[in-house]
Amino acid sequence: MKVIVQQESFSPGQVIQEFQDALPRGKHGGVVSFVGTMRDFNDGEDVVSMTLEHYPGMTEKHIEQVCAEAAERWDIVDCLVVHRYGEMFPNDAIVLVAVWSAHRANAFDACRFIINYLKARAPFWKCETTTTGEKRWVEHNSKDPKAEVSDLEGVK
Amino acid sequence: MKVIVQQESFSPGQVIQEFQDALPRGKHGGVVSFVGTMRDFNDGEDVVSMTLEHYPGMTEKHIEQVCAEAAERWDIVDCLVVHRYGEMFPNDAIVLVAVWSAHRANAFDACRFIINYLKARAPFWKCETTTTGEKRWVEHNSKDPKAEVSDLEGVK
Amino acid sequence: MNISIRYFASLRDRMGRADDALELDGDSATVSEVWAKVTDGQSIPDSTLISVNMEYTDADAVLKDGDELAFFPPVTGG
Amino acid sequence: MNISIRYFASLRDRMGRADDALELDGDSATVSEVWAKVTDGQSIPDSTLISVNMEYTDADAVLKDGDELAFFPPVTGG
Repeated sequence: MKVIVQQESFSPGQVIQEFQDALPRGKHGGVVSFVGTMRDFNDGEDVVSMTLEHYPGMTEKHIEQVCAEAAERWDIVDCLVVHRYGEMFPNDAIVLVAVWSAHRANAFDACRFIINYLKARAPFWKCETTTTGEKRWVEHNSKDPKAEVSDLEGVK
Repeated sequence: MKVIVQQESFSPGQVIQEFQDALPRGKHGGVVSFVGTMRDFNDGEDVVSMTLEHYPGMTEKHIEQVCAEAAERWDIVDCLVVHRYGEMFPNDAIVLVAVWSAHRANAFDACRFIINYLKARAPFWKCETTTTGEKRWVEHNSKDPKAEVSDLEGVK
Repeated sequence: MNISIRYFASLRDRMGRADDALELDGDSATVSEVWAKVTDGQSIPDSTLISVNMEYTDADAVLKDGDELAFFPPVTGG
Repeated sequence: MNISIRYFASLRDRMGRADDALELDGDSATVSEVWAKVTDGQSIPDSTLISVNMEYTDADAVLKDGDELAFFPPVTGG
């Protein structure tokens, strides 16, 4: 289990491959991953950059808790989470969650659980800069908070 | 929607990135992917290589049907499937399913649906070569066929 | 009428060949009849999958001139 | 007793500062009491999240000497 919170940009495919190369051979049959990408518009306005603030220490701690909870609920081989903070630009990868398991159903369930609970619990805050130079805090992750909640319940 | 059945090895991360770079910008918030990897043992014996036979034409057709069905059921932006045939070696990626969507719940559901139905329907047959040189056809994809079936039902 | 037949994987190994080209009298035949023809009267083994023109079908399906019929074991891709 | 307080994101902007160090009389205080102290008697705005020593908690939680308290808006990571 590895949780990385970093400022630098990263290549999801490369990070997954490197982690996988270090896993014990032959135990997993596959990997399910989710990669969240920065969009270039939100609420109808063009966004030129985004700054992600976090709470150093608490952020890592809560992502690790979510991963540990996933590992308790599902039989998985390993999991990896990378999450950026600081300034980023459209099409940058913001977050990666990857789960390896012997049976893919467990990897799907655990990956979905981790990204859902990470979004609900890990202390990160997005601040967007629009083309007019305005900076604004993103108040909610989803325009449809009910959809998020039902998605969370779906994996409980 | 793109379905590639090829003999050559491929790097899942690179293929995903290239496909994503060509997508219309800003429409998707993330990508869910499944990568199935060749193991180096099966049924208690070491496997040195594997040859995947397929039915050219029918294989592509059925993967495309599964993708089209997923796109009908869930609101997704795009999907990509790469599946190898021919000879491959431990740790090689055998199959990649990647689904982009605005809301991640749809990407998770569609990705899971595609890999489950691909495994159930697409005409591929695995033949393993063990360390003793013996070649043997893999008779079933899972040691627990019931688990596969219930997983299929789960996404219906 | 003419039917082409393909065998895959372990079933091809058992048949000892990858395909057959069959010329049949009359203008229709079922999959079962064709299988009996190419195996000297045997019935189709359990769990054999059947396709006609690359779509799954069953042993009762009726074939027409020019069809591509295929027999194969359970698929194990992915 | 001594309590350190941290503010994040839009809440930090509203407070006009990122942290406070508070020295309180007595050996316990609730989160609500501390908030009232740093905001001249206001109550905690709706939807504000609270953590003590990096674990989520609520406004009734009792603080002890050396605790790190934090206030922040709903999280928007991922």
